[in-house]
Amino acid sequence: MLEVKDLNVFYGGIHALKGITFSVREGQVVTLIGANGAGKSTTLRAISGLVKPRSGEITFMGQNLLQVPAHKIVSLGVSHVPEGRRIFANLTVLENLEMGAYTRKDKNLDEDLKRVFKRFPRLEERRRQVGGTLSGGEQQMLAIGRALMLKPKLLVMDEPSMGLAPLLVREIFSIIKEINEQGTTILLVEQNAHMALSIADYAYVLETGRIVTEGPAEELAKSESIRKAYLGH
Amino acid sequence: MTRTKSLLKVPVVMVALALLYLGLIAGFSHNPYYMQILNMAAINTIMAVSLNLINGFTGQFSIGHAGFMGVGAYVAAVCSVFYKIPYLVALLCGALAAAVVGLVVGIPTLRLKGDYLAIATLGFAEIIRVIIVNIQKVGGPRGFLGIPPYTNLLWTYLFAVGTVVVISNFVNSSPGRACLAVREDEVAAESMGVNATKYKVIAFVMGAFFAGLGGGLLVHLLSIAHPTMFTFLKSVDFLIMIVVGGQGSITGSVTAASFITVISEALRKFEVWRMLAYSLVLIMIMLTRPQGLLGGKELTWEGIVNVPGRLRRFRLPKVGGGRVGTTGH
Amino acid sequence: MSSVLSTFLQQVINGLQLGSIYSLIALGYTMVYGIIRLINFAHGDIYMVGAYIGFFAAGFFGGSFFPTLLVAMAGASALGLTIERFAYRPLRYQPRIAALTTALGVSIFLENFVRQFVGPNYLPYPRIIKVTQIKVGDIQFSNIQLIVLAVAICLMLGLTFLVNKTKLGKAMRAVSFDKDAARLMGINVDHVISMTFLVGSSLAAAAGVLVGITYPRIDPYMGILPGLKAFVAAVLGGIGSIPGAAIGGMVMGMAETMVLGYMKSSYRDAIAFTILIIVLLVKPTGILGKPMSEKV
Amino acid sequence: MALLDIKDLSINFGGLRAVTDFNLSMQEGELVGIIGPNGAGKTTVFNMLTGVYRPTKGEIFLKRRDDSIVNLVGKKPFTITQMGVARTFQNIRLFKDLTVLQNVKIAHHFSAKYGVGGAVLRTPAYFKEEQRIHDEALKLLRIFGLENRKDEISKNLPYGEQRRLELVRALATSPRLLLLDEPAAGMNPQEIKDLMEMIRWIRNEFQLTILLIEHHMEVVMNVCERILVLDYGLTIAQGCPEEIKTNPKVIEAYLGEVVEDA
Repeated sequence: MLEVKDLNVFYGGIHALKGITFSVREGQVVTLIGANGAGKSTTLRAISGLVKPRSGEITFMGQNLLQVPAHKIVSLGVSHVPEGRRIFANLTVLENLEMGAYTRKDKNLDEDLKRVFKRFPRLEERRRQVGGTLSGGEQQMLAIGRALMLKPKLLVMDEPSMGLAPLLVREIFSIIKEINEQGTTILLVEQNAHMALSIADYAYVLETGRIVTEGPAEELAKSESIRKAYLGH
Repeated sequence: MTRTKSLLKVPVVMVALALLYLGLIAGFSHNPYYMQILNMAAINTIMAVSLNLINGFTGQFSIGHAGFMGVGAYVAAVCSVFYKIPYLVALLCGALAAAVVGLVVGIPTLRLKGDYLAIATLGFAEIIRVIIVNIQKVGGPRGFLGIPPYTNLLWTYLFAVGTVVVISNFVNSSPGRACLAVREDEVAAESMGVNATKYKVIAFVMGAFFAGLGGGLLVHLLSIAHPTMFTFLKSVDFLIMIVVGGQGSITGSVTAASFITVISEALRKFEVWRMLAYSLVLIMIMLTRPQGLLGGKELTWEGIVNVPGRLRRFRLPKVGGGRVGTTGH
Repeated sequence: MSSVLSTFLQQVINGLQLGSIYSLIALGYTMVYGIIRLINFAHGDIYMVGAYIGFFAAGFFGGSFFPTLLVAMAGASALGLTIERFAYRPLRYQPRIAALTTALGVSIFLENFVRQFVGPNYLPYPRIIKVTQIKVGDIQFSNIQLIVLAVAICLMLGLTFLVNKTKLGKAMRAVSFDKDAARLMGINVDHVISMTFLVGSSLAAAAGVLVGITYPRIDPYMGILPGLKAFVAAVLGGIGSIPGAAIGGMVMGMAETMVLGYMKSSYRDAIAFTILIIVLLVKPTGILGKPMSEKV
Repeated sequence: MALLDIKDLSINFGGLRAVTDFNLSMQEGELVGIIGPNGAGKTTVFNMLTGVYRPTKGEIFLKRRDDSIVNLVGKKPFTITQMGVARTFQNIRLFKDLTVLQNVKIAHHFSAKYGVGGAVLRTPAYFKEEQRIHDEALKLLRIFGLENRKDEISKNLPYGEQRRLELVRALATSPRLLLLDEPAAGMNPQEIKDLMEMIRWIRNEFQLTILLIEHHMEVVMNVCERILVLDYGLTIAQGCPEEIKTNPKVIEAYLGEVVEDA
């Protein structure tokens, strides 16, 4: 579904991604894990068109994404839940969700709203509240709900566990698993490696802009290399 | 080592400047109109260099420089007409008055981040104009006539040189570097122990002081002060000078001030066309070289000598060239 | 009714009329600032150009008001779009000072362009609407004043609807809050910014036509002072806030009318900037503004 | 008395509790690390220490050179720097368009013993101080191998040298407490190794007390004597590297491994 080939990204003089190659197959949950600064978010930003790679290829369902501006990538069915959630704090919960469906041509949002509210009842209670007044966990739910309003083919998630209490992290991850089971392909970037591996099918480990290890998530979860990459022992 | 070198430089430069001055006198004194243009060029140099201190070196955006010029002009004129105060003291009074006004305007606005300074300086210049128009004693809307014509090329020239010396000395010192740091990154500057607000105020007040000086020189040159001499459009003239000369380049300001003064005189008959051309030049420079023609670079003898070589090299990397600006936010 | 009171009420009506003009201009300032953090110095000149387009349109339409107004709004919108596209967009990732200088350049260009090609002198505005005086008790006002107020209120209500209820309006608010996040929603940020200029410019043009019919003369420099005052109004209301701009404009108009009514008329231009200095000293975020802090 | 004593430091951003009851006491010469996942509030702690943010609650006591104690809460960032607290930034904030040497000289700004008058009039004090600042800046650049880069515009330096320059600049303010915000970010393993050496070395050489934020566990575990772990604004663990490594709460926060008792 998504193919990334030999991707190179520079920020000023910094070589942030040094030839990353990976792929995501339809129906899978694929995770990119690695320490901060390894280039995980940069990879996602390149896929969504927010940063322009210097070289490489990104193809999504046969289409070359490098030629497509960011706002058009969304209408191809790629929804990105950004790091730090980035909800619109000045818009109400309902309006935030409507923004998620911005590119959809059909006017029939009610059903999808109902679906999102069913999954996140807290959001329905707070539908008239502005986003800025939500708690961290609620904001993350809103960010995911907002992305789901697109009915995406590929859901790209950047550190959904960031800044959340362990209990909430577990809740969010079980939701991600559910979303995948209902047919959405997921590319997940996570620092919380164990959590990510527990729901992923396949995983890539990034270290300073390179993929150093890859394999089925289950195998990686057992391997010592992950532990070492993270905890240094 | 640096010190001896710079000490040697001083007399050399002094002699060169004196010769230049004598040359100008010899060349143009037969024609009062040319003398006038030389005087204006010197006054505009004072204005441009002092505005560059605020906008180019400290990174603030003042567009009310003519307002300070107006304060200096009227205060100096009042001093010499009503109180018969000696010329140089009157000029000093005008400059000090402008500096005080700069302090009053600067303290509330420079604490704030962002573009408030632009609009505050503009508004302040307008208030000054309204106040002047309402003071009958200085002629109100009719203008202030009968100011003794004390200003001559000697004074404008000396003060222009003095302004350049003072401001370049300031910029090449620890307080001056603090201003540069504020321009580059206020948060980082504070983390280096620089009191950002203080240096913004210092630069702003110094700029206002020299603008006031320029105003005093101007009205004692023309023998008249008029509220329309210090409007927003006048401020724009100075802004164009520093944009053309390069924000943060003193030699650039001096060159551009002189050049633009002469060009403006030449185009006096085509006033509207001149303004149209100015505005287009301003926009084009910003679109292609946002930090001005020279950027923060200074003209040096070595640089000028090397120009042919540099031009040759300039042609090659045309791709991606031109936009050297930082990608600020 | 005592004459003191009736004079005062008279001034209030005049203040509302002037305030309507300032509010309409201030809205454009505040919208543009809110979305790209740029003080669009050329905004006052778009108002001026709007008034000129109205002037010629009135001749063409034989003086009917609404076609004149609409044509002026459309023409100014096109101008606003052009300016944004060619002068501001290329500078979006450059230091702010570059964009400010460019805005200043555009402002001077427009003034001198109109001056060169239409003429430097005052033009008498066509009497599109016949003036009739209306008297209620001791208070007298003209139908023009009512029309100005009514048109301004309608436009502001329309804008409120646009911003709060339509997809475009929501996108505008989203873009002003977080451009990257907006891109991730599939919002074409450049397009939304263009639309913001379009809406802001059309409101300014409406103000231009309204001023034309009220004080029936226009000139190439008519935009400078009202533009500045409207900016002050936007700061007073809280820059970036749409209701703030409306309120700020009204307060500004009122303050100026009161100075005219009770003090020396030559001080009218100073009041705006006195208000500005006071706002900056007391509450820099304005009446409805929210503080913006920088992320470190 | 400790050099730094932080008591119940808390801050809210629009209702979100970014940091809650952060406590830390540091003796002179200590090297302490703060770790925790992204968004745990680490940089926010630094921003409160340096006066960029004003805490909602709590106190920060610093022992000054003359042994007097001062509360840093409410002080401006530049005052705090002048009192001997220097920092680096997570996302490098050099004075991009200035030269390497100018960057370092700015750090000497508040120690210069002449003012605007001295600058304009070029008094003897000006020449003396400028010479001193010049020499001291060069000396520091030499120590860190940047001397031959002194006239380079700082934004043109390669990433690693930019990081080093930022460190030099912080050291030039002659701090007693140095705050390092993710010094290893974006570095490769070899660079990280050198960095760890360097951190230990500067601590001894400049007699510093160092507090550092880091994601690379390796760095923290090898360099720091004591570690604090933050998660969603709360301090969830504290201790020597060995204790932290085996602390189930930390493992959970980092790896998300569910530990038996959960």
